[in-house]
Amino acid sequence: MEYAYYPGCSLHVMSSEYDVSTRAVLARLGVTLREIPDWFCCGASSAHMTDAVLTDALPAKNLALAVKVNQRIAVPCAACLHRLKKTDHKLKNDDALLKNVNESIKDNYQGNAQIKHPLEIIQDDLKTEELSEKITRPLNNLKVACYYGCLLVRPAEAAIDDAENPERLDRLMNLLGAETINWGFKVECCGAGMTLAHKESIIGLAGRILNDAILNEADCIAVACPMCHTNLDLYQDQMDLKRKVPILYFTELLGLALGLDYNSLEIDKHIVPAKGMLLEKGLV
Amino acid sequence: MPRTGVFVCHCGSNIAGKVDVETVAAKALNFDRVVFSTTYKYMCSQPGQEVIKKAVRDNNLDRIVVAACTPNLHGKTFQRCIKTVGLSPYLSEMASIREHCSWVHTDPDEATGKAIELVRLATAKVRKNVALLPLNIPVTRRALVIGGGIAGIQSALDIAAAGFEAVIVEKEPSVGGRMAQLDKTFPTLDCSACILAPRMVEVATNEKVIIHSYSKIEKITGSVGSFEVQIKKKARYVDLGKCTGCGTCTEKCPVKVDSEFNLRLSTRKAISTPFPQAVPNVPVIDPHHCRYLTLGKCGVCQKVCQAGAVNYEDKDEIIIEKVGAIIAATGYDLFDPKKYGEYGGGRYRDVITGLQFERLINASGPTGGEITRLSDGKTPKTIVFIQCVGSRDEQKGKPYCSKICCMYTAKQTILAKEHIPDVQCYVFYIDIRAGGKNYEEFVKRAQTDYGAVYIRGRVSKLYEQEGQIMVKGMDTLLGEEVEIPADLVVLATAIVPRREARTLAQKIGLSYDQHAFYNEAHPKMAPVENLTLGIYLAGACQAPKDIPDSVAMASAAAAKICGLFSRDFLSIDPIVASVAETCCVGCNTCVAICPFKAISMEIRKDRTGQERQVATVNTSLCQGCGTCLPNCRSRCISLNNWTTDQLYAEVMTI
Amino acid sequence: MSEGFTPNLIGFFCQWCSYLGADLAGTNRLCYPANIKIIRIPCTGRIDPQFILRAFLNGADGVLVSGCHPGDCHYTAGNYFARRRMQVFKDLLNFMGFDQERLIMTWISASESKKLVKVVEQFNETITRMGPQKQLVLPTR
Amino acid sequence: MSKQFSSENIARLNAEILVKCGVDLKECYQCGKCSAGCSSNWMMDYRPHVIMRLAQLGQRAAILASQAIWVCTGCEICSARCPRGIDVAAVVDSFRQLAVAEDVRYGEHDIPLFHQYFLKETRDHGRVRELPLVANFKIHSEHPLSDFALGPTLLAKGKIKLVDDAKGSGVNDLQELFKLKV
Repeated sequence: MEYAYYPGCSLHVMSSEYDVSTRAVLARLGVTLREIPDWFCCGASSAHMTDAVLTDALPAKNLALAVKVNQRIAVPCAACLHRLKKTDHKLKNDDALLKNVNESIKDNYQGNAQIKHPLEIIQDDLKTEELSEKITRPLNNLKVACYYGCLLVRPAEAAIDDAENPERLDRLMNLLGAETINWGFKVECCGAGMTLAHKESIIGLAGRILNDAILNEADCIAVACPMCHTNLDLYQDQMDLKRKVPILYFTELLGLALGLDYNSLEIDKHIVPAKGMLLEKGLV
Repeated sequence: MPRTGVFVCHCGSNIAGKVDVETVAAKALNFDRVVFSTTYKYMCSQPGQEVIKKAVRDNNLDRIVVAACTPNLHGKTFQRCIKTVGLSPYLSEMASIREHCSWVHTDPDEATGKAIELVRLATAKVRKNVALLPLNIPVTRRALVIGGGIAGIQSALDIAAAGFEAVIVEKEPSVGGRMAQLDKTFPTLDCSACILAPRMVEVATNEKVIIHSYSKIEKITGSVGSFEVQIKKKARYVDLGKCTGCGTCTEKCPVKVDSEFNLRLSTRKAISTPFPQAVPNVPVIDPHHCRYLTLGKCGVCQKVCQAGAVNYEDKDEIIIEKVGAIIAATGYDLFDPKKYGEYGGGRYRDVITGLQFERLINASGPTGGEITRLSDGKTPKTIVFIQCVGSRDEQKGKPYCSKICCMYTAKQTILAKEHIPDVQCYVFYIDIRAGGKNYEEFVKRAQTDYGAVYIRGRVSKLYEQEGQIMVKGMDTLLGEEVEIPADLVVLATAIVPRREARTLAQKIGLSYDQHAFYNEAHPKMAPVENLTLGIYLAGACQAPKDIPDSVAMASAAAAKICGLFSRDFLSIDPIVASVAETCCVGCNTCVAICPFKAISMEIRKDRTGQERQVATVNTSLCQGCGTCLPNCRSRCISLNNWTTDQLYAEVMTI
Repeated sequence: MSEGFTPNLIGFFCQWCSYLGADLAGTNRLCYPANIKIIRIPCTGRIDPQFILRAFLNGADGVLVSGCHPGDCHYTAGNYFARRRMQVFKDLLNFMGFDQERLIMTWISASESKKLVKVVEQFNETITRMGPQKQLVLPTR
Repeated sequence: MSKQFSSENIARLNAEILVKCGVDLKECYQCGKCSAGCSSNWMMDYRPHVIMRLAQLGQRAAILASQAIWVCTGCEICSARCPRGIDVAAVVDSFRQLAVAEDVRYGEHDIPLFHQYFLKETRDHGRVRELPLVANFKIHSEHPLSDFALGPTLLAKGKIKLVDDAKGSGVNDLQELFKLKV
């Protein structure tokens, strides 16, 4: 199984541990990722919030570059996934727009991409039994709050799961042996791209999410988006919390369960250290 | 030689504002056999009809075309009009130059041109019309009432009071319907069972009323005056004649199943009556859960029944009833809130529907009238009511207003306060719709006397936190978000037609709308009739309705039926097929095709004494669809008022 | 092609559904092209293909047959017969080399006035694009 | 001060939004579900349903100068839950785009500024480099020194690189589409 790989800017530096762990677990599971040469920023929130043309031009150009590598594209960043899928959906359903956009991006995208999040690849392309067989270090005793955020589940045309009660991440964590909590903040917004621009948003929004996870006695929060990770991880010092909660990428937890080396997953890059908790649970 | 008169209506400015009616009238004079034309402001008015009558007399007209609104509105009016001057009603036609022309086209020239063309088509058809005699069909003076809720019961009692028989078919083991599930009723707070139970007893003991409970309509054939109804009486496994209603079987039955009547808030036994006041008060055995019927073991109920009423060999039975008219009173279901993921999609135990709340506060309900939480049995101190769950929600539910929720929610806040004096109720609403006698006053009382806090805004999300349901809403009047930790949340889910509404309509030939509510024949002038003659509507099967409206509608439908039954014969339009026997080759095609089995073969002898078979139409069965005509090889079938000649005449003038 | 061409469209509408849908379009003051004339029929099952043929011979550029949705026929099955007949008839037209797009059959219920408008607008567009129907017109006309 | 309504303004703004994002503002019946679910409602001068109401009534200037349109995170929960199926998030996007295009005085300073420097990174380097973005944005923002202390931590953790080799040449084809003012 081979995919074109679009890491996106966040995974390039800020959240490189997500990139590293995604590549590592997919390689272990037999999925080959081929990074798109010369990929560039999808525009994230900034494009659609300020400019109608760039909204679709930036994702479309990236799609055009991607399908030259492979029609199947893996996108681990929820924001990039959301932008690429939304534009792709529009282009697939509006011939006039497709023509227009192709002219402006000086390329010829055909609307033939299949865009997937690694979570979908792991759950839909691979057999559950094969995955279970490869688990060498089950996440027993670990209580995980699965957090999906906004962009993975909304709108319907870009969603990888139900908008109000998604369960993909929970299913994967359960498969790995972890216990997952039922909580009310699975799909609440953490502040998205406001990390730097408007810290008050993050303190308020991420703070509420963290508080509910603490209330439900979660050991950690599993995420599938670099922005969710940053927002939940970065400012815990400045929030009014009973305790700190390690935020882990689902690929990191999967990597641990698959027996990958702790250091190779670069988990120590997180602001809120996870090692202590993981040691306690016997996962390191 | 036909002499046709054309009458062009202004309809005030509805037509004349767009269509040049004078030109239409002038052009009409050029059409074949048209000898007279005129215009008038309101042709349907009394003076307008006088214009027609005078013209018929003065000009010796024998055909008329009225160019006005749709024939569905005033076709009958003008038929009656010319009948008074001695013309057959069937010698009139209408050209719909309002609904099909002036109201739907913008350009006056185009509209006028089209109006002229529509009149041309109508004059072409009318000259081929023939004087028909109405059919007199015998009337079976018994009525079928489908549904034994309050609407069905009321209809049956009214029909019986007029001296005619009524047959109620009820799918549940007991009559009573939704009203039997309610606690108290707005705006008077009468106990629902207290006002319903006497009616149930009355209907059960009335010798003019036959109740087939636990039964379903299988098939209905025939038409107004003489319907034949096939009813499937489901196997009850308890003999209605022998059972004394002592209840020992239910008591001893070891199997517990979720109670449908209590909306899964409690259990029932595998042999049970839905509720204590059931009519008939005879239990049924649920064959899917009965141990004897599924595993062949147990048999306790049979052993304990002293009356010997339990019969495991009971089978479904088909019975036939002949009736002259039908009332559909099938009631409503509730919208399934599972679609609301943001309200938990059914995952939260302390989020219930309004009807479940009715069962909770009902003294004979699962908790004996105690309002308790399903999760921990505690008494809620904060109850949040959410209105319009499904209603007025085009994305997840239904675009329409369910009409009764504003009122029953107000009632439930009052009852909650009466049950739990220190409870605080909040109601999230978008608009309060309390049109009805003493309704607005009732809502006011809920707010002032019972302290229900009304918050204008839709709730966005419910989630569980620390044993409570967090309600995330908006006070749009304040412009601020509100978050209320609730102990219990009650959803006013939309009123939807019964799940089986569509299938039943297709069996009977009822017309229904996109939501499967049954269509009235006219939204204002014929609100209890269906387009199919002889079928009437009562209650919430037509649209969301409260008890007074349902009862009023039920009585209205019954009155219509009593009118129908007041004569021995019913005079109906002779729009039926007929066979020209001389040409019929007896191929049998029409017999096979007819949806109403109205055509059969008969043996005729010709002059030489040779026998041959020919088709004949039973006019009391023929509905006049004309499906047989195009398939007739020898073109010997004709359909009154839609003859090939008439339709051809129209097509030839396009 | 056909600059300024306004097609002559004929609708055969069932009195129980589509004709009422057209009435409703009027009541709601919706707007659709004026060049369609609607002939009221008891049921689509009544339609004899010869009516349609005759309509084309008399200069119709397009014929629209509209009845009740499957399962909703007032007479339980007339629309099913009509659908089969229309299919066979269209096959015949096709075999004759006639543009079968000029004849369409749709389901429009009494409540679907908006659908009616859409159907008529689209049909009008199609036929306008196709130009005048010349394959079946009587030489005398 | 009382609001001035005019039929022209109402018609014009309704048409403008319809063209920009396909939303018919008249569909909104002011139930407030968008505002109730909105993540950022607590920071807004106008809640989403009020933005919709102002828009229905042609109050274009008030919306463009609001701070609400900028603190919206774009989480789209309003659109997902709207009972009338209105894409409220797209309406807000439209107003932000109009505000940028028309260079109005923003009701919120930092957020639009951030977007501009974000896109500048994209335009000039193809990919967004964290350090120059943060530096540029912070210097020009209203709170230049906030979170200064986080810098060393981020550097130490490798969350920010001093020298970033970010590149992505594909964007060259799009240069002329960027209408940035920075």
